[in-house]
Amino acid sequence: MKETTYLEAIKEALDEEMARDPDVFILGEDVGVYGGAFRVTEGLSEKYGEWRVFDTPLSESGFTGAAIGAALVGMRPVVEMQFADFVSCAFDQLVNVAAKNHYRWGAATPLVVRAPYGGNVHGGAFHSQCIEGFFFNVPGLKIVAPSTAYDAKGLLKAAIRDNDPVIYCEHKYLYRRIKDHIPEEDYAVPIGKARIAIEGNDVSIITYGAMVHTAIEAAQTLKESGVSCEIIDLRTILPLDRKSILTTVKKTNKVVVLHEQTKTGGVGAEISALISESCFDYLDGPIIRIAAPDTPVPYSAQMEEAFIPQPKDLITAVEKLMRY
Amino acid sequence: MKETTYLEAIKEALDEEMARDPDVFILGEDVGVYGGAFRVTEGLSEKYGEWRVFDTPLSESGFTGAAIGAALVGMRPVVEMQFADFVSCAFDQLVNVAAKNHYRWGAATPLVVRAPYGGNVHGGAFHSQCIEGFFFNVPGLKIVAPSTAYDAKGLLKAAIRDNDPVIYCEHKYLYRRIKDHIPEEDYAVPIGKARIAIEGNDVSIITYGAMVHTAIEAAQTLKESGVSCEIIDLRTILPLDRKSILTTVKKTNKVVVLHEQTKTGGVGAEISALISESCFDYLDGPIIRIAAPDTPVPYSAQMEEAFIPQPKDLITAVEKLMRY
Amino acid sequence: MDIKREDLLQLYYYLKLTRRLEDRATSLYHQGKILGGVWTSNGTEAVSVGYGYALEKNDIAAPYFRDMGVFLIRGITAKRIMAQYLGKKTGVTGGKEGNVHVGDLHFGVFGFPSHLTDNYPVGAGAALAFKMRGEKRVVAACTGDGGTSRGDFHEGMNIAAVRKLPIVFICNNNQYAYSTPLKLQMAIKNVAERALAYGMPSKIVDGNNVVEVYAAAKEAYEVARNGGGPTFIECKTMRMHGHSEHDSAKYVPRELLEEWKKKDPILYMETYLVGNQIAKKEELDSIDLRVKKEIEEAEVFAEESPYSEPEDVLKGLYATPVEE
Amino acid sequence: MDIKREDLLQLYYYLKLTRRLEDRATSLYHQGKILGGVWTSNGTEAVSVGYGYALEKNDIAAPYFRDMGVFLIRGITAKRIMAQYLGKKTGVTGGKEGNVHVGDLHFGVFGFPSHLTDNYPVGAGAALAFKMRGEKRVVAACTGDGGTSRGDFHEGMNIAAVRKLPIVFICNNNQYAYSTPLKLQMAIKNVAERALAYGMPSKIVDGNNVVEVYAAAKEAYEVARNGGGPTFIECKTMRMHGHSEHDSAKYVPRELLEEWKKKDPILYMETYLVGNQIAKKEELDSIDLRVKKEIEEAEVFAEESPYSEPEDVLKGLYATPVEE
Ligand SMILES: Cc1ncc(C[n+]2csc(CCOP(=O)(O)OP(=O)(O)O)c2C)c(N)n1
Ligand SMILES: Cc1ncc(C[n+]2csc(CCOP(=O)(O)OP(=O)(O)O)c2C)c(N)n1
Ligand SMILES: [Mg+2]
Ligand SMILES: [Mg+2]
Repeated sequence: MKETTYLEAIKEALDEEMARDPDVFILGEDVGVYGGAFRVTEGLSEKYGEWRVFDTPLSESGFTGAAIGAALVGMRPVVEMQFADFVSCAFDQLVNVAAKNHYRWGAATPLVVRAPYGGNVHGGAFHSQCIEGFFFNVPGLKIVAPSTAYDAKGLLKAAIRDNDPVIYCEHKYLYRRIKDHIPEEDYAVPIGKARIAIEGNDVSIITYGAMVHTAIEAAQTLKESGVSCEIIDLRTILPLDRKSILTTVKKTNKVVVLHEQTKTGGVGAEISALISESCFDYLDGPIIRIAAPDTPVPYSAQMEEAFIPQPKDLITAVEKLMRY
Repeated sequence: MKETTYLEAIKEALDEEMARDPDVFILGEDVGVYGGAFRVTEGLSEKYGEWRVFDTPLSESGFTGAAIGAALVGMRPVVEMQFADFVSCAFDQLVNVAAKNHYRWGAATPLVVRAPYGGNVHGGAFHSQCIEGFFFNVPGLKIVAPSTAYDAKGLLKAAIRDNDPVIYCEHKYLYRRIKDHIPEEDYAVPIGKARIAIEGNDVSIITYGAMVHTAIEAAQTLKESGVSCEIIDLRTILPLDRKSILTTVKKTNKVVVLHEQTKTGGVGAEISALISESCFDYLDGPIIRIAAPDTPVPYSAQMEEAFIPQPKDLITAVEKLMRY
Repeated sequence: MDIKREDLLQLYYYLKLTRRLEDRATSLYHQGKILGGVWTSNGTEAVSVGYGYALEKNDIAAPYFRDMGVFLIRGITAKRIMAQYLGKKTGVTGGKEGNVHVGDLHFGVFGFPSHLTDNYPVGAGAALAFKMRGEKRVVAACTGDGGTSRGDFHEGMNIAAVRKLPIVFICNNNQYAYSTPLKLQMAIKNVAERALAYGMPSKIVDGNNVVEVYAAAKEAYEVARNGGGPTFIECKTMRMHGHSEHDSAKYVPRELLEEWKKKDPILYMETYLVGNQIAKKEELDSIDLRVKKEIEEAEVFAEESPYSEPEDVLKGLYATPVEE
Repeated sequence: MDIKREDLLQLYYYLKLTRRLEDRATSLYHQGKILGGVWTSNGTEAVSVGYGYALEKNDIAAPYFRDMGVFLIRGITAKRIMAQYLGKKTGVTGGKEGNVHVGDLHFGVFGFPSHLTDNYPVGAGAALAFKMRGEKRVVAACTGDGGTSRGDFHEGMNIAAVRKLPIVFICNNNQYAYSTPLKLQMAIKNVAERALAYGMPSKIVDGNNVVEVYAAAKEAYEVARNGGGPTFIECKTMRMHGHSEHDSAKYVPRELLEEWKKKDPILYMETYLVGNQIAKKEELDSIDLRVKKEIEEAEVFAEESPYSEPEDVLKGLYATPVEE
């Protein structure tokens, strides 16, 4: 076991998968010699050559389409969006080509799109978006969003080995801020399986990505006042791990869903609806959602802090629920 | 009052708004002399000239961007997507430019995007999609979806007069299949207000678009077995009319949400979550969603029928709820 | 270029097969037996037959929707295509998709995503894979004149040019994009001028002369196969039917159609073969008879084939299904 | 072209103002006072100053992010820009957006959407509006060399060319797109060759010579203003700093920088003014002093300005708010 940052974990996954499988390659803007805007691919070009760590022209739709074509003839491309926000330029290729290939004509599209997403990095409206909402209503895609270095590595490996298009949401805020002891040996984290980040009995907090850490912080405070939170880290957003969600609800009977994505039409809505639908009789209180307000991500530190859900928001919600 | 089809109502709204306001113009593929793939703009080019009913090159991002630019300098463009499905090619312009202009730098973007959407027309995966899910998590946009000829006209007028970008979802299946007696005089249907399509007491069916008619059909059958359904036709999907939704739930205490859009991450999830959040204590049973399954829209009649929610699916759901 | 007699006769056969198959589909459409739309390549068959026949077995075609010749040549049988039109289980996509929205990796044919020119970058990606893996395979990607206005045209062409990928881009310039004439589509005389923006060599060929299309494609494939990079081939032809079979194409001047009728690609090929004493009229008639029989058999097969079951809707979303 | 002395001095003033403002922002960034990134136009200021100064009051600029000169010339003051950098309420966007992501319709400046070249079609749309309304106004839209690879470049250029819209497209060809050199961006020698695809006239100018940029832009605007349609202007220059101020740009050969350093646009203009006896060195020094003071005052203003309130986050999403 060695201590590894979230960012290093991503790089290790890329490196190991490229070493293991010659069909794996990376493409995107400045991923080659430069090593990517966030330095995630640093050194890989020297190691694997400029064709396997492939600098593209500035054309998200073009290189995502190209990745799809390569995938169709047996490659396993990993596309890097320089910022997740730019995936909007490749929306059509992902939604209409990648997502529908298998259903429409039976062709597998083993493709990973790495999307450095999320706020708290003073990026403003175009460098901070949570993009899972763009794709959450698109059948045929998979979406994962690791919250730990362990999962960052394991989910990326699983995504690369998966035969479907996977949007891999890597949270920029976590890149260098969190570390884990992760195994030396090869492992993958299965797509479609949530994990229990903290076990608890009184209330379930269902979340993913950077918000897992916000939840943990809140849970620590809440523990001091005697409230035991169970934190579910979804890891995969599409398709959701219904079983894990329903299991925790049946256990605690109270739920807060937490995400950084804006509230309306967020992943939290689906989770809430799933619960209402499937274990309504287990609920001892309303399902509360804590999420960013329905606006673009603002820039200034003061406004961004108000925008992004904070531990205190979660604590207020849980306290409200505990009074039920 | 005269009898008017859904399609004619759309055309009338365009015609009247163009006559009223010289800043209103139409652009898109084949909207000019040809009158549009569905003949919605037929005759308008002759009447208003080829610049106000403007045939564009085959480039959704380009002409949507152009519409945004025209809107920024005071025009009120109405973009026609030949099929709603092609709006995916203009996704970036809508999500990053149109939606964020006002919040980011205070500039209004009075833009309407007409999106002929929905299935039941044997169009397959690329000519049948419900596209509201693409935009539902995007703050700054508005989305409307009329179910009647009256609303088709009134909502389009409201959308054209609105100062924000509005995605106007017109259901292809309804074009020539439904008729209303609509007033001769000018009227608009306010954005953000749902309507009660049928009043009832036992259960609320919350829906929009073509599914309103499916709900009415089901409600008629249910009435025979003594179940009184209240049908809420949302009319505006973004932002949702929370008040109407909560009012009906408080009245009937039982809810089915119905939509043609695929289930996961659909509008129904948000409605369900809103209700859980805000009037949990009024609920006498789970909130059931009836929606298309999570797949692309299949082509063959048999499969498409299985895909699109049918009155019988709704009846089963309501009957289940009534046993609660 | 010296073309074997056998190949010339095959070209003739495929021209005929394409024409007769699409003519038959048109009849079936007018009989109400085909529920979706029918788009044919009528008048432009030499394009898809020519570029399709010039491909080698292991090459890839990334076609668009007027490329019936390619489907047939690659080995997707008339039977399967006819069943596809009727939405049958035995159709190329088992009824999941309609008409020309097909693809089959077993025969090296990428599915056509309705969104025009998406297949340019996708094709480039397959070519990139071939280049990376050192395989001597090429890709042919096709779109219409209107399709060249799309961003994906630009991005796909550019990536291929920058990296000298083994791909040949074909354009079926049939003068119209639905109702939109060339002059509203582009301000240049020849579509081929678009290639200048990428430093890509281009050729303009008579798109009604299958031999010329074939020879130009073959030559360009060889250049690409040997590391010489991409070529753009503009095939000048004329769409002789409406955009789809419901469109009477009143917007096309009758004289233009009269003029092009004389240049019909099948007539042209007949004259060529008989005039140059490559084949006797009788031999061609017997080919035609064979074609006729093949189409008749295909129709019977299609008619007698079963439909997919409603439950098939739920099958095949993912290549790697996620366990519940 | 005869340029008035007064205008030449103004050009000098704006070159200086741009340089000093961005230099100061760079310092503040390194002091940790600017939370987001800082991208400057260092070395390429003559582009934005030249094309910006050539615009008339009622014209529109649709800039990209290295167009500081345009912001200043149009009337967005150094104070507001400095406050913008610091995320203050008095900044151009009130802290909602960061650094160069600004726009202000009062001064005819469209906001820059980070997604590169989105402003080409948006600019074309404003030009379309001017043409439709018979107004003698023009638009200048700008992007980088890398930005010309995007689909929106193609779609925007094409629409403008087909309809002869009054717009001039500027390209700041500074040799690099982040770390990506021209040869990995395009397979042509001059970006201007891209204009051939649209039948659009183009010019190549020395992007370090503000007089040449100004004259070329002015001339192209007049052509556009008088119905002559669009022009594409490639300004050849060199980015002298990193992509943003955190980027050391090791990937740029030092010799290249040495070579271009001699051609510094401010140095160039000084030599031009003094050498041609248009101004004395002392006069230029006094301009510089004025600039220095202006920047100092701007900084004080920015530092002393308040931040927006957290609750401002929720303000300004819609231009027409929807009543609850
Ligand atoms: C992105 C996109 N927008 C709109 C359409 C609808 N559409 C289908 S075919 C067509 C015209 C295509 O013209 P062209 O590229 O010249 O091909 P042709 O039909 O003439 O063969 C249009 C607008 C589409 N398929 N894709
Ligand atoms: C669509 C899109 N993709 C990626 C980026 C990230 N990005 C910002 S600037 C830049 C390089 C731009 O190069 P160029 O167009 O040459 O402009 P320059 O920075 O050299 O002025 C990139 C890749 C972006 N802004 N937009
Ligand atoms: Mg055409
Ligand atoms: Mg550049």
